[in-house]
Amino acid sequence: MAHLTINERNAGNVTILDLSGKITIGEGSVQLRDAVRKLLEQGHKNLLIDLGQVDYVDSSGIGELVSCYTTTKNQGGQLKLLNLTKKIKDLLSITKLLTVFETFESESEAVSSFGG
Amino acid sequence: MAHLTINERNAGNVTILDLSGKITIGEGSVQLRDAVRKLLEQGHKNLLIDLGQVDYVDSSGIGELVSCYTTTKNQGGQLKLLNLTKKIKDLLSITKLLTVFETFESESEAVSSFGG
Amino acid sequence: MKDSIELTIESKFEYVELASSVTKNVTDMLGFDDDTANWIDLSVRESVINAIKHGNQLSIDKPVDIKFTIDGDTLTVYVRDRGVGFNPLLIPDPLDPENLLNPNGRGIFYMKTFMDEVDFSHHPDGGTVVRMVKRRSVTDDKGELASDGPPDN
Amino acid sequence: MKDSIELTIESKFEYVELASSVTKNVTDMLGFDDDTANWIDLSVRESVINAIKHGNQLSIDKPVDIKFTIDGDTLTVYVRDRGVGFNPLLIPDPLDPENLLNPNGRGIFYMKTFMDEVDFSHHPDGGTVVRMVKRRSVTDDKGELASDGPPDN
Ligand SMILES: Nc1ncnc2c1ncn2[C@@H]1O[C@H](COP(=O)(O)OP(=O)(O)O)[C@@H](O)[C@H]1O
Ligand SMILES: Nc1ncnc2c1ncn2[C@@H]1O[C@H](COP(=O)(O)OP(=O)(O)O)[C@@H](O)[C@H]1O
Repeated sequence: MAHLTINERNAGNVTILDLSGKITIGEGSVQLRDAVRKLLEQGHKNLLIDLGQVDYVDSSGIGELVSCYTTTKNQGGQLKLLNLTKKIKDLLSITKLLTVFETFESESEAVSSFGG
Repeated sequence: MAHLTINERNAGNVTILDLSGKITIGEGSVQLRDAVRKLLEQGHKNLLIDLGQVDYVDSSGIGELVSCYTTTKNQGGQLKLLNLTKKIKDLLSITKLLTVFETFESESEAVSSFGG
Repeated sequence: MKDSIELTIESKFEYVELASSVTKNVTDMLGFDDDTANWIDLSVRESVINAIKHGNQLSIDKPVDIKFTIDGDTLTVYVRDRGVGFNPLLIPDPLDPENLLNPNGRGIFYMKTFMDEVDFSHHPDGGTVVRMVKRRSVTDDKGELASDGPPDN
Repeated sequence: MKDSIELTIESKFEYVELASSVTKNVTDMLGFDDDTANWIDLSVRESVINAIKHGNQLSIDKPVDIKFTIDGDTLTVYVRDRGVGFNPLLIPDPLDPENLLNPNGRGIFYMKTFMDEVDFSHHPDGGTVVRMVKRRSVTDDKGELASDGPPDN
């Protein structure tokens, strides 16, 4: 079941995407891409991705996070990450992506980091 | 993890074996055989096997139950079964072993069936 | 569209778990309901155990080949050992009153009960091949579970 | 004592799960700790995905062969596709600043990070073979590892 569930909610001017499941080649990656694309089209430019319930990510999933980050930035938005699991942190860290992504362990800190 | 855990306890003159895990070729079957043999040697002749927590049994496991039944009977004892799962009941039923084993869904009924 | 998955293991009982977990993946993909998947799993285990025990007689240098083919709603499992074979017509009937208390002899009976077809043949390069077929019935489709186990009599 | 397990799948991403579940069984048998087992699993998945995607280019008639050998504390995994191959020396370094935002190109890097050895060769009958080795260190041993599963009361 390479399935990803995405719930969207708002906190001020920030859209939080609560992901749960897997972000892997095929379904999970595609779902994430579509969700981010749709939000950007609707004008939501402050995106916070909560990875706390994501139990598996492969190199495609990491690549998809990078793609989403770039797409958002190119449209004048910001994409940040919340609640990295140990595994995801390791995967981002060894590919130097922790220097690229802004990551948070507290939702309120993450939300206020976007500015008013 | 083809592992079987066996806990023994007494209810009057009956020894109840609470099994949990799997009774399959190899470990599970051997453990059950050894436990029953040891109890018979120690003079416990009224044995009630609680299968409620057994999640997997194969034809060897069914065969082991039959062996234990025969060994106990040959030594003048009685071996009965408690809390059959649907799967175990099906496996016993289609091989006509429900006509051989006395089976119970209530522990107190099972215990009193051995007589005082 | 016909898919196939092949697994080769050595003749050790520890690998039965592995064959079982591949079986569970395959039955999952095909959408068998949980009960049916459980009985298919049992049948595969029994046939792999027989291949290891009776066929290869636990010679770890002799492999057991397990092949799953998926053709529409039909799962076929082939289990091949490297043994000398046997005559399936000569095995005792476990339901015969004189065999009821036999600790052995129920594996093939279970396989035949739970699978739609079971047959045995000699592999051209040696060894026995057990072929087992299970078709997914419409009611197995996830969600609409009609009890697929044997009737309780 | 050298054990081996072979699995052959078709070039569909759905079968990655299957390869993964066999991997988990094998790492379990060898007694790798959960973390190490997780990274071995990731490495096998990455190599199988590469075999399906880059090697066999999703031609479902081309199989992927996965072989596990267990030699004492050493697990070796071979993943063979039927593709034309590639030069691993020419793939871009994902840590190079200009590649950091590349959505692809991290699979082999992860494999090399998590496994003790990774190399690529041409199979004599065609296709690429990825060979990955992982040795179990003493501290991975199940018995030694106190935090390995809940204590039985
Ligand atoms: N692959 C095989 N190779 C040789 N003989 C077999 C094989 N499978 C089954 N048999 C024979 O058929 C008999 C019945 O098998 P089975 O019904 O599985 O019960 P059991 O394994 O408990 O004896 C076995 O005892 C064995 O003699
Ligand atoms: N089995 C293979 N056959 C052919 N080319 C491969 C194979 N594995 C990897 N490659 C090549 O190596 C490159 C890097 O692979 P990898 O690090 O896994 O990243 P990605 O798959 O995201 O591109 C691939 O883009 C591909 O060109």
